[in-house]
Amino acid sequence: MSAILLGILALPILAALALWAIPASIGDRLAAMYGSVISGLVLIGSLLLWPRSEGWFAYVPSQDQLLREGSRPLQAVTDVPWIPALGVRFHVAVDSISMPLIVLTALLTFVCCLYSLKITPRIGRTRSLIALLLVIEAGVIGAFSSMDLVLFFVCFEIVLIPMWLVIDIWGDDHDPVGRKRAANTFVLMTVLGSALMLLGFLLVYRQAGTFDLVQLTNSPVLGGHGVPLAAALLIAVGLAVKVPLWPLHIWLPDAHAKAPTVGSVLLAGVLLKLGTYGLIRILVPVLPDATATMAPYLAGFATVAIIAGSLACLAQTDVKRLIAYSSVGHMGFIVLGISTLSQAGLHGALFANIAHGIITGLLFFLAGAIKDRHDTSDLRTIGRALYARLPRIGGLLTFASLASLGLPGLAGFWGEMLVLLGAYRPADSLPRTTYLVFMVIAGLGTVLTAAYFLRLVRNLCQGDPAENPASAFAVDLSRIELITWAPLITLTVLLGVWPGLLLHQWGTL
Amino acid sequence: MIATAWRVAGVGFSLLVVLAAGLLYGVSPDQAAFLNSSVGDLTIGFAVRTDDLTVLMLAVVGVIATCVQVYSLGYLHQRAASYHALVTLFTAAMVTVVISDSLFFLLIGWEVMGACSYLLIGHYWERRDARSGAIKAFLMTRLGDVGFLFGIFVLGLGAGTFRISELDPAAISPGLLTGGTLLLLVGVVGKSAQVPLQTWLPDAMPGPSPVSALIHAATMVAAGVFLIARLYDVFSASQTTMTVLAVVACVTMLFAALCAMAAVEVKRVLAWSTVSQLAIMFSALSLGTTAGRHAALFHLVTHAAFKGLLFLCAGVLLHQVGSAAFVVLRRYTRRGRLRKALRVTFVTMTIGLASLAGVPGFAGFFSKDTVIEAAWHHARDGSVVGWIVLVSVCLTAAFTAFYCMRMWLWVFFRTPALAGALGAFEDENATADLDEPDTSKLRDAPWVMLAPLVLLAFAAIALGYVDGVHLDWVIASVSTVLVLLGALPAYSLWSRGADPRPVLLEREFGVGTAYHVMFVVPVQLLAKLTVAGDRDVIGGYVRGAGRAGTLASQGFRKLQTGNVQTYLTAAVVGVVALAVLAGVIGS
Amino acid sequence: MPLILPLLLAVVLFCIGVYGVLARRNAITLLMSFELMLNAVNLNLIAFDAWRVDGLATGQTLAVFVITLAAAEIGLGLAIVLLLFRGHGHVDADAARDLAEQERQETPELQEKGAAT
Amino acid sequence: MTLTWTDWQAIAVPLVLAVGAVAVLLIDSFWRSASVQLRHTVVTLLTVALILFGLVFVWAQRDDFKPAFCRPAVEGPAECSLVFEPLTAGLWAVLLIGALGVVGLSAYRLLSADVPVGEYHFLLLSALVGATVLAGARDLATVVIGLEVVSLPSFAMVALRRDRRGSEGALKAFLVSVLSTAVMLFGISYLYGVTGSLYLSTIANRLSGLDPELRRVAFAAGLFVIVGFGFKIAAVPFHGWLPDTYVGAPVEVTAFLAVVSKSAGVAGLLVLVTSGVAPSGSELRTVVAILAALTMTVGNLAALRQQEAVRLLAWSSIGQVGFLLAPLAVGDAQAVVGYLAAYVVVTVGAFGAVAVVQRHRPGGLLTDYRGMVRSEPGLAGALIFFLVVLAGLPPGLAGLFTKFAAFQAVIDAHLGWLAIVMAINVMIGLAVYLRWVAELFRLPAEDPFSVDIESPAVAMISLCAATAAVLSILPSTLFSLAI
Repeated sequence: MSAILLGILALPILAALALWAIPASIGDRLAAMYGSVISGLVLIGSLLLWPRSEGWFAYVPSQDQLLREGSRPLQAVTDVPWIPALGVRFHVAVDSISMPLIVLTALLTFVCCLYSLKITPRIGRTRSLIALLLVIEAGVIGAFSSMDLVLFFVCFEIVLIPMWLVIDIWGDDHDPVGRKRAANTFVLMTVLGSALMLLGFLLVYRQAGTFDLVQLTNSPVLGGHGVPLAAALLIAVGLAVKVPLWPLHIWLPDAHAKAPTVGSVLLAGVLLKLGTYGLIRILVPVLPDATATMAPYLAGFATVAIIAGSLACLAQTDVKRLIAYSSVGHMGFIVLGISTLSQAGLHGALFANIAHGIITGLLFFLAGAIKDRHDTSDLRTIGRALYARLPRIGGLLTFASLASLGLPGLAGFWGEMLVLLGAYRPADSLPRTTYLVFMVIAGLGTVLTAAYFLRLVRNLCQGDPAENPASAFAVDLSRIELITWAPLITLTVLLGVWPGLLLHQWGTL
Repeated sequence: MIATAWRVAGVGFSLLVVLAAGLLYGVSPDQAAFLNSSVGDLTIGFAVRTDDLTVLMLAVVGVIATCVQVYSLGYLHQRAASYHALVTLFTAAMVTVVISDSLFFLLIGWEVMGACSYLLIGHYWERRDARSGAIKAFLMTRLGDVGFLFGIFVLGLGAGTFRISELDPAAISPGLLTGGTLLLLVGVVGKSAQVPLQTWLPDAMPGPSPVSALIHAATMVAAGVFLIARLYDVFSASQTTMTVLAVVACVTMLFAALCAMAAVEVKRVLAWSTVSQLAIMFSALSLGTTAGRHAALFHLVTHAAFKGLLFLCAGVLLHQVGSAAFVVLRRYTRRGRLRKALRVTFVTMTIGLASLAGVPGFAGFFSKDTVIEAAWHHARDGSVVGWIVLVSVCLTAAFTAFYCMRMWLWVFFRTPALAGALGAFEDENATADLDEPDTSKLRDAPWVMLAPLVLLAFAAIALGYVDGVHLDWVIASVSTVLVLLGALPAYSLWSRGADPRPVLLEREFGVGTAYHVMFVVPVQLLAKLTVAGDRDVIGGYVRGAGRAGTLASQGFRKLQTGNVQTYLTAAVVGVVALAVLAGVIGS
Repeated sequence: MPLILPLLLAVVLFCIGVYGVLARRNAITLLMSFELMLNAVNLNLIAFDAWRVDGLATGQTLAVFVITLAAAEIGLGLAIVLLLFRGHGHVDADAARDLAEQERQETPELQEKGAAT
Repeated sequence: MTLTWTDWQAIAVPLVLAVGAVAVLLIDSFWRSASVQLRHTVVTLLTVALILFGLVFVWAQRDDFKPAFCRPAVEGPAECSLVFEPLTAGLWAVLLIGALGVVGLSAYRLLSADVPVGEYHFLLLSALVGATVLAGARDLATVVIGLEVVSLPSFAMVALRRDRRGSEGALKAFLVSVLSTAVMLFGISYLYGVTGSLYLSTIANRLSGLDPELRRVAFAAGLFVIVGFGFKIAAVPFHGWLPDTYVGAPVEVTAFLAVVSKSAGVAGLLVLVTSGVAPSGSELRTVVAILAALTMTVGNLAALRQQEAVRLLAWSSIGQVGFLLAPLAVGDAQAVVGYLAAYVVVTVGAFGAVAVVQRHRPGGLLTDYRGMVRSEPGLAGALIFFLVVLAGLPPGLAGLFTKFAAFQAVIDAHLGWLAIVMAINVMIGLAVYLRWVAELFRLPAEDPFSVDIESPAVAMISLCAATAAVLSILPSTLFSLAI
């Protein structure tokens, strides 16, 4: 097991290095094929790792039980010292929380590589793009599987420069200044956030004397004030930049809008999850009391994010920006769920993580497809009546919008429902009335969410075809698009009708 | 090819529903749960059940859906694949609601219906009114659904289960019970277009007529009634909720009937009449008695038949004439052209309207009487709610007769009076009324469309007798009088060629505009504000930080004058400053 | 003699040196000012040594080192000043400003040769 | 009992280097019959051999403790002027590796023709002697001597090309340095007056039991000493000379200044702080912390808009010194040495890359680097890696972990405000380096830079890149330097 995990960590990196080592002239197609094979292997590997036991190590009552063979929910453990002088270990493992996210990462990367077989940014250089995607994949999987705070931090940072390059080089070729600024804002804000997060980790280390997450989870840093609170605050701020939580979300719309399609997909589908995963994996179990102190405020910001994100979407004129802002709202739901500290809320947050990854990935693919066909992502320039011009893509856009606005029966619903349920009954230590208010506001947020998605569908898909003639190059859904999107569509429906598929994994958190 | 497949699938599925209803008829009630998963101490999953209510609703849904699917074969020519697929999904969602024993499973069907209605109302997405009507429908029902979801939380957590069959009102504390049912009621109000969330239903009329039939007769709006009937134990345990329901229902039925009296389009009249009739069902439910529930369900069934029929008839008008507006239809009425050309339609529509108006002998008459009777019995027991319901339903009966009569006359008969009377339907072109359009090509619809009409017309009469006729002759005569009281003024106005429509009614009490001003405009403003805030405040800080960095950078570069003595001076000053600073920090 | 007197003198010397360094332009004068400062140091060292009398004569030893240092520095300093004179034709420290930050025309960062390859 | 005793092994490295320096000078002066090429090769090889000897020696003796010039103290253990201990070993290793890198950069055909080879290597070795002495010094006289022996040859090296720019750069560095020496000596004289000793350990002992009246004097004296070093390592506000001098000097000399000279200053300051002149809790550490915050902020900010590669590196090296001063302010030798090691390796590499480009594009603008990822993928890749290490982001894990150690030291010392300033500076620093990296990826306006790179440069840069890569994978090596 641990060999598989190490394999899926190392394979993308080595493959990326190998890809750079071979001459640039190998051709884009071959590079994409190579990337598809590698990421396909990683996907298979990650599926092999799918946990067979339930539960989460955090709530295993005692250390003994944790270490007893067979009942240990942590799988594929590799734990070797790395930098003894700093107390850093190379400790990776997976459990039922990280596993779905790892599979999601592998899936989205695979899909992105497949997509690049046929559809690549105009600037070319697909070889480097594929290599960077693989590096990002390795970094994200590393972050999801690391059981050491510093290792998590390192993996958290690994993705930054590749993502910066992806936005800066392959981004919107109409707006070089804008894409440069977007890339810089993204990378600088994230770096500042992660540096603050590191300070929080170090405070934890000062209190607990270890960076090891398993140990920290089993004997958390108690106390809701003073140093633990400072640590929790710093970690929360660092992760909130990544999530991104209002008002630290400002990098997100630009980054998404300017990134190439595959960049947006990975950014929204996977990278944002690092933040929420960190909150669930690190903040909640390691600093329980401080998190409880902070949770109402976190929930407040999350609620504002839901409303502000949705409102901002209502006034967007750019389809990619709109979807980006919708992520702000959705991630707000996830943070709200986490900050309820309740079973339902955490389950909801975890579920919404996956669902958002799949659905927003699909949405960005669709937005990319529309953008490629019209050479712009501005709603007014694209025109209306996509149903008439590109009926399949228009239909899929409607489907994805409905999924994203949380229609029951599709994946988006369960996460948000559980989050609201969590807010209805938050953990005992939290002020219930406050959370009820948040719940109601968040509930209204879902209506706003519906409003902007319907507005999007109305302004893009519907309309009089006579006034919006088809452009010459607009071809409906191509085969590669269908192939790459099919898994996402399938999962959206599957998780919608069978949420137990994931919820079952988590058992009692 | 795909369209044909979906056509077959659609008809087949609705027949399957009918078949299922037939098979399940008489089977003892049962439940089954599946795909459960536990979240903490809660179980989230799916469950189905079967009992009399399920069978009844399955039958209604199945029959109406079959009629609609078959009718659509003739009605719809463009984008048939997506249309039939969505209608099928719509039906399936309603079936889900009907058979569900899990609140979440029910919610899935509940909201998928909303989505399907959105997509179907927006079927003619080229049209502006269809687009906005669709959005309105979805958003208003969604708003109600949020309350519905919260209601599920309250009840589910209060009872510790999300299974409907396990919801025991005695196990839930009274406060939670009231809160939970009130929240569910919000969802019901949204779905069934009751006041104050009533405006979406009339605006949903640009959708294809068969879809309107489906929405109004068997699915979507009926789901609200069904839900309360399903959770009747829980609802009736909360007196407050029932009172609220009664008030909402009474206000709605009068409001909607009044609006229907001034509407100038067949489908809009029918839409308002649906709202009004649903309110009658709710008022029956709000009595909290077994008789009330029975009356409500009885009315639900008959209403499904005649309202489905009416909408399909309106569809024929639209299909054959091209419009359902009074002003257009009137042009075809010279020499009874319309009713001669569309003979089947005319007859079935007359039956439908008679049933709706409650003409004795038709199904609607019997079901409405059951409601009045239940209300009367309740009122006689000293219930204020009963009295309110009784009075409202009686008034509504009269109003209903008025607008049915008005529509029937104006659509199919030429007024004997001269044109130009008060409020008569005038075109912009005054002489247009005199030109008779070319009616030579006016034919009745193909048989696939007429067959459902005939079937439903039969049902609109026969359903009144399936329950066994047990009339309270006093009530029957009172209601007959009420029908006459309503119908006669309509006739008299028509014969004088006048149709006075008070502005207030014509504008539907200005609710739509008020909502626009109260909600849509502020939200749009807020949206602009948010974007501006993001750009100028939060973004401003970020940009400001960047600019500050740049400026500082330029500043430091300026300081780098190249003069070594400047550097030395800075250093000496720095030493002194450092000493002071360290002293300050140290002490 | 009280300790304070040589110390005061040293401070005065040092301050004169600092003033000279900051205020004079001629590089040679600057070097002389440095000499003053170093000599202030020497004075201090000797005075403290005489006050301490630790038997190792640490202060005096260091003073000798400082004198040597000063010689070396001045030697090198004069060489550099000579070089400066050869290059610039003067020995004004504040006039040698070739290496100051150039106010370059801000090159547009994105002046690229088209976006496409 | 002897008056003083010396373990000669402790001073073997400086001694050998000094003798070697003289030898180099003699060879160059008296072997005029040989061609320049041959002389250059011989001199370079000799220098490399000397440095390698030093490295091997340090490696072999890394765990030992060897004092030199010791005498029995009145109270407590013996007082020594120079000590070889694990910390010294670490510092020497860093200094020698840095010097080796610089020598590699100045190998044949890399050094510009107008720089005299013999003098150059002689001065380099002399400065290295000073640096090693400084890193081992345990009394203030030795510190001063060591510092001067590092400084004076450096100025000579700056002016070695004998041109306008060189002389101006040298003058600036010289004037500032002399002022700093004077200030430092002034401080030392008071420190001596207050404590009556020049031995660091004795001073530390006596400072703790000092009369409160004198404590102020001691503080001022300590401040002067630190300020003296502040000039040397170009901490803000004593940094003015650095950008001008870096730009004025030949690139190899700039590399030397940035690597060896700067490391020597840091080493000296580290010795002072850790040996007790600024014990924990003293205001002097606060001073260093303030200096750290100021230095990193000003350095990084000023680097933000630079358009010349060398000037950018100059300012960014100021920023890096700020990061070095942070763990120094809390006396964490391990973090300082680790940071220094990573800094030295990648700075040599970066200057190597700059030297290569500068030789063919003398303008030295950042825009000259456009398109290098395509035209010179190897060089560009290495340069990106060096910059990323400097920024402290993956894949430059060496930089990341050294910054991490600095953060850890600061957090452990409860200096929250400094940690926050550092966090902000990580961001600014990243912005600085990413600007350059972005240029490498941009499409150039004219032909991109592309040449046949000299093989010594290839070797040198690859060596640096390889070392940095190894340090990135095994960062624990960095922190085992000074245990």
